[in-house]
Amino acid sequence: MIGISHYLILSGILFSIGFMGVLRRKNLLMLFFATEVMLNAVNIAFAAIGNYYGDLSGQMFAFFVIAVAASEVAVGLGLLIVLYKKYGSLDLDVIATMKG
Amino acid sequence: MEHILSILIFFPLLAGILGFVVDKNSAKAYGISVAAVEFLLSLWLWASFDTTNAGMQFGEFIPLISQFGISYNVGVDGISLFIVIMSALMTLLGIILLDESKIANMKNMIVSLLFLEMTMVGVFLSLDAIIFYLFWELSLVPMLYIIGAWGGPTRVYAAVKFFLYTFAGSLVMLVGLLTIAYLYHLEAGVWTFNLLDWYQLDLSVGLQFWLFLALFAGFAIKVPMFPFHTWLPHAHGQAPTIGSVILAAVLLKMGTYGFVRFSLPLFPDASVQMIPFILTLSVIMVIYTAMVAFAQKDMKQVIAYSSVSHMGIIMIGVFAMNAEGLGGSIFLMLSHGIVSGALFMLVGVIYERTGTKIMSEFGGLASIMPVYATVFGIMLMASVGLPLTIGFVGEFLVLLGFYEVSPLGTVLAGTTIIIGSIYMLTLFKRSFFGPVTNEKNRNLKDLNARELTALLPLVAIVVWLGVYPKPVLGPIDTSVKKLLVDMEYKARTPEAKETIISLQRAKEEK
Amino acid sequence: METLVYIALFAPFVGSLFAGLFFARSPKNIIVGIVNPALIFISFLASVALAFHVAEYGEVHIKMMDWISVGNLNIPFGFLVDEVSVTMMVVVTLVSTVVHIYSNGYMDHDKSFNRFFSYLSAFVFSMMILVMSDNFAGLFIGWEGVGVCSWLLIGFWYHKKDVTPDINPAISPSYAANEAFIMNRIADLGMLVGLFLIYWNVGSLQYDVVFEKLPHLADGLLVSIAIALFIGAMGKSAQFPLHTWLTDAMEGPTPVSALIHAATMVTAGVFLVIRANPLYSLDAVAGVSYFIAALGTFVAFYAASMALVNRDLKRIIAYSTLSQLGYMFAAAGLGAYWIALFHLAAHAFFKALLFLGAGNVMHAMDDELDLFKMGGLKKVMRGTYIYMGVASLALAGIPPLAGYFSKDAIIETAFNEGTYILWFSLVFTAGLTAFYSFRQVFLTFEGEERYKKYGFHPHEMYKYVLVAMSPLAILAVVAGWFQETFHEFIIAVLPDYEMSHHTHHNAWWLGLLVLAFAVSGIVIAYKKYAQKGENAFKQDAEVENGFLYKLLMNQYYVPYFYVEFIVKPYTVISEKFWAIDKAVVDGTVDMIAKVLYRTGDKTRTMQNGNLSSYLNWMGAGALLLILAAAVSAVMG
Amino acid sequence: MLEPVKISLEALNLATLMPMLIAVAGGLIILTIDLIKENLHKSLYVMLTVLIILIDMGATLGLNVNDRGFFDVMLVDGIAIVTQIIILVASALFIPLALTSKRFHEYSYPEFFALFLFMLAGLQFMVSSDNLILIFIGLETSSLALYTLIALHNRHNSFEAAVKYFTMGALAAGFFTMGSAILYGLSGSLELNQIADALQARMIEPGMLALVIGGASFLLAAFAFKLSLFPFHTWAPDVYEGASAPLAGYMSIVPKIAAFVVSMRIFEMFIKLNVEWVQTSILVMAVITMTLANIMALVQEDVKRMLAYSSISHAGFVMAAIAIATTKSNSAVFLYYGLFMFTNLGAFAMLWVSRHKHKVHHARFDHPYEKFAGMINIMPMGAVVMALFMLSLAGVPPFSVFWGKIYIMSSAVDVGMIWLAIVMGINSAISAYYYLKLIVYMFLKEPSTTITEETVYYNVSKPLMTVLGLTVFATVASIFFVDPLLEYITHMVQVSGY
Repeated sequence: MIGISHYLILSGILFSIGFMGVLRRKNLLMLFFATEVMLNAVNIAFAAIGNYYGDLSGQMFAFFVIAVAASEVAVGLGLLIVLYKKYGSLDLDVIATMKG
Repeated sequence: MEHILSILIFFPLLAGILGFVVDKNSAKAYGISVAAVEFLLSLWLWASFDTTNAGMQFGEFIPLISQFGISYNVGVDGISLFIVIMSALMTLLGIILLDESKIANMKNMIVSLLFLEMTMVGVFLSLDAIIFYLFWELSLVPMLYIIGAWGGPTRVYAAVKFFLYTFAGSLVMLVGLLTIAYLYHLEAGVWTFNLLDWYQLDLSVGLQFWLFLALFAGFAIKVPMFPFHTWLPHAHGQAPTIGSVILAAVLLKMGTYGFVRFSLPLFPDASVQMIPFILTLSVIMVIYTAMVAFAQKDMKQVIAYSSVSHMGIIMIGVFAMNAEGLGGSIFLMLSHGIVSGALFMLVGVIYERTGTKIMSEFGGLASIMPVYATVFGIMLMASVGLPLTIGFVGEFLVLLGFYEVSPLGTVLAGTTIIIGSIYMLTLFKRSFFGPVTNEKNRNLKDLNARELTALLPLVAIVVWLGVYPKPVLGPIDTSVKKLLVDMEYKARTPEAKETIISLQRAKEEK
Repeated sequence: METLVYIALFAPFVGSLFAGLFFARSPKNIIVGIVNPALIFISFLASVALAFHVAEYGEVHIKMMDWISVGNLNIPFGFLVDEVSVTMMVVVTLVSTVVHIYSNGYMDHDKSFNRFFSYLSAFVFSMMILVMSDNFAGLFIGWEGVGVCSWLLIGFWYHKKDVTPDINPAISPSYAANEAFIMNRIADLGMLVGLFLIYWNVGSLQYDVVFEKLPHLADGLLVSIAIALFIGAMGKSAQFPLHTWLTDAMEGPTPVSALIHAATMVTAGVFLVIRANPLYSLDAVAGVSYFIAALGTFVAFYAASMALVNRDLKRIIAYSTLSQLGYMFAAAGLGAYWIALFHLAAHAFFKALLFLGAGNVMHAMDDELDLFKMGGLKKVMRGTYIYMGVASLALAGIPPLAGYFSKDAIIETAFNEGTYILWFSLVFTAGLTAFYSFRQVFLTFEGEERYKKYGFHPHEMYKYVLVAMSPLAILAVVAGWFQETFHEFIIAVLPDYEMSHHTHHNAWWLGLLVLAFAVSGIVIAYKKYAQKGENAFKQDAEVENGFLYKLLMNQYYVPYFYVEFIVKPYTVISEKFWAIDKAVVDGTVDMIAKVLYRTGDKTRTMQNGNLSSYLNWMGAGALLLILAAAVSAVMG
Repeated sequence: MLEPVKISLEALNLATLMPMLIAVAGGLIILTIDLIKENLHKSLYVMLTVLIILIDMGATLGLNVNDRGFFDVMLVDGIAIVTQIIILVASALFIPLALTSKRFHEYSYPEFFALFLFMLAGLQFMVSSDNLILIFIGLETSSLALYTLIALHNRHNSFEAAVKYFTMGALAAGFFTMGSAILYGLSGSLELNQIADALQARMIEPGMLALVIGGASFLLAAFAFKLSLFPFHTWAPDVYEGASAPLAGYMSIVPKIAAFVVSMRIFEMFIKLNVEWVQTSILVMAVITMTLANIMALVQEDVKRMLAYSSISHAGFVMAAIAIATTKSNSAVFLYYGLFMFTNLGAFAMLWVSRHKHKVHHARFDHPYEKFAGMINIMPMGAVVMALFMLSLAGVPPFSVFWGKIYIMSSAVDVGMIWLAIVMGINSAISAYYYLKLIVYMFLKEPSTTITEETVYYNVSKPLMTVLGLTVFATVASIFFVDPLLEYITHMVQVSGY
């Protein structure tokens, strides 16, 4: 029987994977993916907990997260494209003119 | 005249703001007239001052931030009265001494000076800790500008150092003030920064100790006490004459005044407890800086270090805990203001003529500029505390008063009359005596009318208050006695009660 | 009487202002030369009138106004004219008058003629305050005032440049002036401490109050007060070890030396001890008093010994002054205050005369001071020779001149007290005194005319100057005759001092002994220095290379010691302190700033612009938070 | 089967939504106008936006205190109202800065203003709710709009800034949601007040504290990012540098005060639950933030970047007040920001006034210190105004920031954290150095020969002068309005139960 803890563990693992992705990836696109993974990990947790409590608000949160993630992707990709045009690269080591 | 204190504070501010409009070439005349009016106002204040009243007079009270207990609260007593008058006087004379041909951007200078005057007068008149702090901090700004804009080669370093050092110390002081307010709040249930209310506050000895230290940080740097004095030589070394004059004459007094106004009455026990500490620092200040002064090559630095040395004597007087020493130290604040101000003016005079302040460049000035040498000599004698000059009265009283607290300390501090004369006479000998060594100096002009106008009043005061200090000492004495009575009443520990000699006890003994 | 007091006091002040304010910038003005002596003379007349008044009606005590009044301290400008102060007043104004007139001639060609008179009159004013004040603070005003005037006058020729000590031991007038001022300040600190002690234990600085309460104070306290005040006196009166300034002070114009450094100011210390006689005659401070006497005796001998070999006309007289001050202190220390005062007065007359005579010689010799370059001057300067001879006789204590009476009394006192070592030292010193005085006189006026070799063209002083000096000469002769009158006059305020029967019995041979010493001193001097021709005086290289000669010539190496062990270390330490101030005290402050700044520079590397590392920072932060959370949860 | 939802319109209490609705509607109106007629001058949009903000302000002021509405997710308590007022005032001061004399790319798009208004709505949602979902939505809406606004400046740096901000923001969003999920799992609710009750009941359970702290750390990480606390602050300097000066100034005020309110709601809940760890870590972060940012600001060569660090430092200052968690310290947060707003906006506006279209002074920076050298001789008024702002930021009385500073320091003293007050004092002293540095350049250095009034006053216009005038006035005259302001704020904070 798959219980809440399994879901939560899955969520935790996914979150960690996303987190590691954020930390390790140097490509901006991959970075965006990693954040999406993190958000989705949380979604699983919300859905599971909502189900556990029999409460709708968890799932509501999950829906909103999905919506926000979608708009994030929209904005993010937009920025990414402009950036690519300017720099010709998506490597984070290149996009580092401001420092100090 | 109900609002004379507010007028005294804000008239220079208003005049300063309006001064932006005044034409460049008339700026000096404008400055003189404003400063003269301010000086006359301060004299009027003296005239209408009730010399028999020891408490605060001409008080004004307007709540500003009532929820936090901050109010515009000013008043004057015998302790602050004369410092205010001196501030106004030194500003006036300083402006008179300004050389229009040498000072670029005279208008900015005048405006800054007028702002500075506001802050100086404000510091000495405020009775609300936050308003005091406000003026205290604000005074840094015009001074920063004056040093930084018209100073010597490393003026920016000196100006910034002056600002930051003082600023850092006063922020610690601010924490102390906030703590006192909080303690008062605990005790009385209301927030107030009113100093007169604070005087009622009864603090434990431990608290007094820490609060004393917090305030000490602010005041000691301003005084400046050893080892926090190093900003001063830089500031003086770089500042233009007017800047040094005001700095030495008035700004330094803010520190000692702070001790008198805050530390003593608020923390009588801690003050008594701290006497050895203060004494140690002061004695080092007196001897060490006097010796450093002796080593200087630059005339102005000698005067700068001598300032520190003399401030040490003032500090000792503040902690003498008897009317003689405390009154003497307040008088010494005035006399130090007049004398060191005048000495800086004099150095400025020769610097304007020759473009140098290095003593070895001079020699034999006495034969070229006899009047200059005479005025310098008089100020020098006042500086070394010759009787019948203004310098003696304060120094004598301070040492006399402090003898009761610590004979050994007094002897050590009293060496000031020896080493003080060593560096001063050496300075005078190197610059004024001997043959004329530098041919360039042979055609120097003696003091001109402008310089004499600025200096002769000071000479007159030096002699007048040296011979007849009573009109000034009287009100000071009255207020100081009240302060001591309050302190003794407030003191908790028997040692403090023992040390503080208020008049009451002296009478009882008799 | 008040008016007279004020006239006596303020006439010199008016003179000083008159010369100082109106003529400061003008060249020599004869009006100054007339008005100033006249004003001093008026002061003298007033003093004399007061003296008669005091003799008749007792002391005059007036209060002019309040000076300082703070707390319980109340110092008025009050003046007390009693027998002691009026004696001083008369002496001071008398000598001053003569010196003022004399200066007209001496400073004839000086471009700062007016300034000189201004200073000189200011000095008289200060001296009057010193002696007339009715309290210690007022005395201190005068005390410092004369110090400043002395500074101004020693350094009067400030334009002279510094030279090495082997050319001129005083280096330069301005140097000597500073030295004098600073040394006096050292003593002044002691004096101040004395005042503080008095104030805190008596509650007043008024003489009458203080002296009334003194006997009730603790012994230790009294001793402290006595020591402190005497330290003050040691400075002004140039007692060992604060004596070196006095010889260097000879850099000042000779009238100054006569007035300030012989007749008046240097006796202020003696005056103080006499003034404070109620203190010093207390049993509790007998030790201090004895020390004063001993020190005085020592200085009398010590100074005289240095005078034996010196070649400098003025320095010899300066040493002799020192020596005579020692005599005065000896008397005062032994309790013979009135004798001390008497010697003070007599000494003032003949020593001033001696100095003024020396001034004449200098004037004639173009300011040359080396005795070995003089000789045989009696031909051209007969008047001066007589004056200096009389003064020297008085100094040597040859009857019936003034010095005989006063000095003899002191020596007798020492005998009377049973302090035979002091007594013998004083007797012996009297012999030395006679020797060096006449060594000087003979080297100057008798013997070969060595000056010709050096191309000098000496000439006698103006007539009127010589006439002006005559009062001093007369007094140097006759002053001693009034010993008894003075005695009666003065014991109204000073404790009487009577010799015991034993001393009375021995008085005749005591006197003869002293006289014998003195006469033999003169005779030796004559033999050695006054001959002409073959026996004429020649410098003896063997003697001059001897240890003793060198020791004396170098003033026992005391100035050398001061330079090496005080002046130089002080300078070095000052420089060190300055270096420390810059490097350590200021350096710490700058260091704090620098450390902050460098930390900023280091820290900004974390801001490397790379998003990936930013994210890592964030991640690290989050992990750290969570880690801390875990730790704190486990701990908690 | 779900029950049919029966809710009366009154119970929804739509009035609580009015301010946000006005902002959203305003944004839509602007877009509509653009649809109808293109290429209208920016001044139209600016004035429209200002009008909308004013109406919004009216609606905000009309709100009832401590009102709930819209399924009880809206919570219009005192602090919500105060924050919205601060946000709106700042916005009203910000928008006219678009009316520069030189043309700048972003303002020609009506979308800029629409986005701005949407952002405003998002922020208003964020502050007036204690529901984590709504807070999240508000936060993200405003952030997404903000990223775009930054990018609209259309420069190399702006894109870089936007991307950095965006990516880190996304990570922070992950933290926020994770933290919320943990709290949700522990309490079964997403309403802060219910969470508090539930946690209170379960606090004694073993292991509970660890989980609560875990959730708190995620939330703390998320808000530390938003508030630019160390080590989550790294975006701030770059983003401020990349964004246009007014926007940078705006960012240093508005999103931060919004985040502060939310932090206050969330973290003080923990503090009241006696989770000491939260308080400690906030304090540690605050102290490190203010110190480190100060130290880094010392070495900056560019005024804007310096101001960015200074803003970080100020945020650290205020964050400490959150940790203190008394009514006084909470009031101090609003007082501080209410006063800081004028000064900081003014300072950034001064940079904006002197902004060139191209980087004429420095290869990288728009506002290197050298640019301001000798300004007192070229444009005295400008120099004096800038100096006033700098002094105010340094905490020199009687200028505005000083009052906020002492109020925070005083509240630290009140709870016995004198060390904190002293740290704040020392930090103020350090910060004075870099503020002074600018003053030194302006007043004490000789102007370089290439600088004339023209080059410095490049971008000036009447509206900018007006905004500057207002901010200067507020900075200088603050002593006279601190009293009513403080009274109002304290009242509002008190009724909100903080």
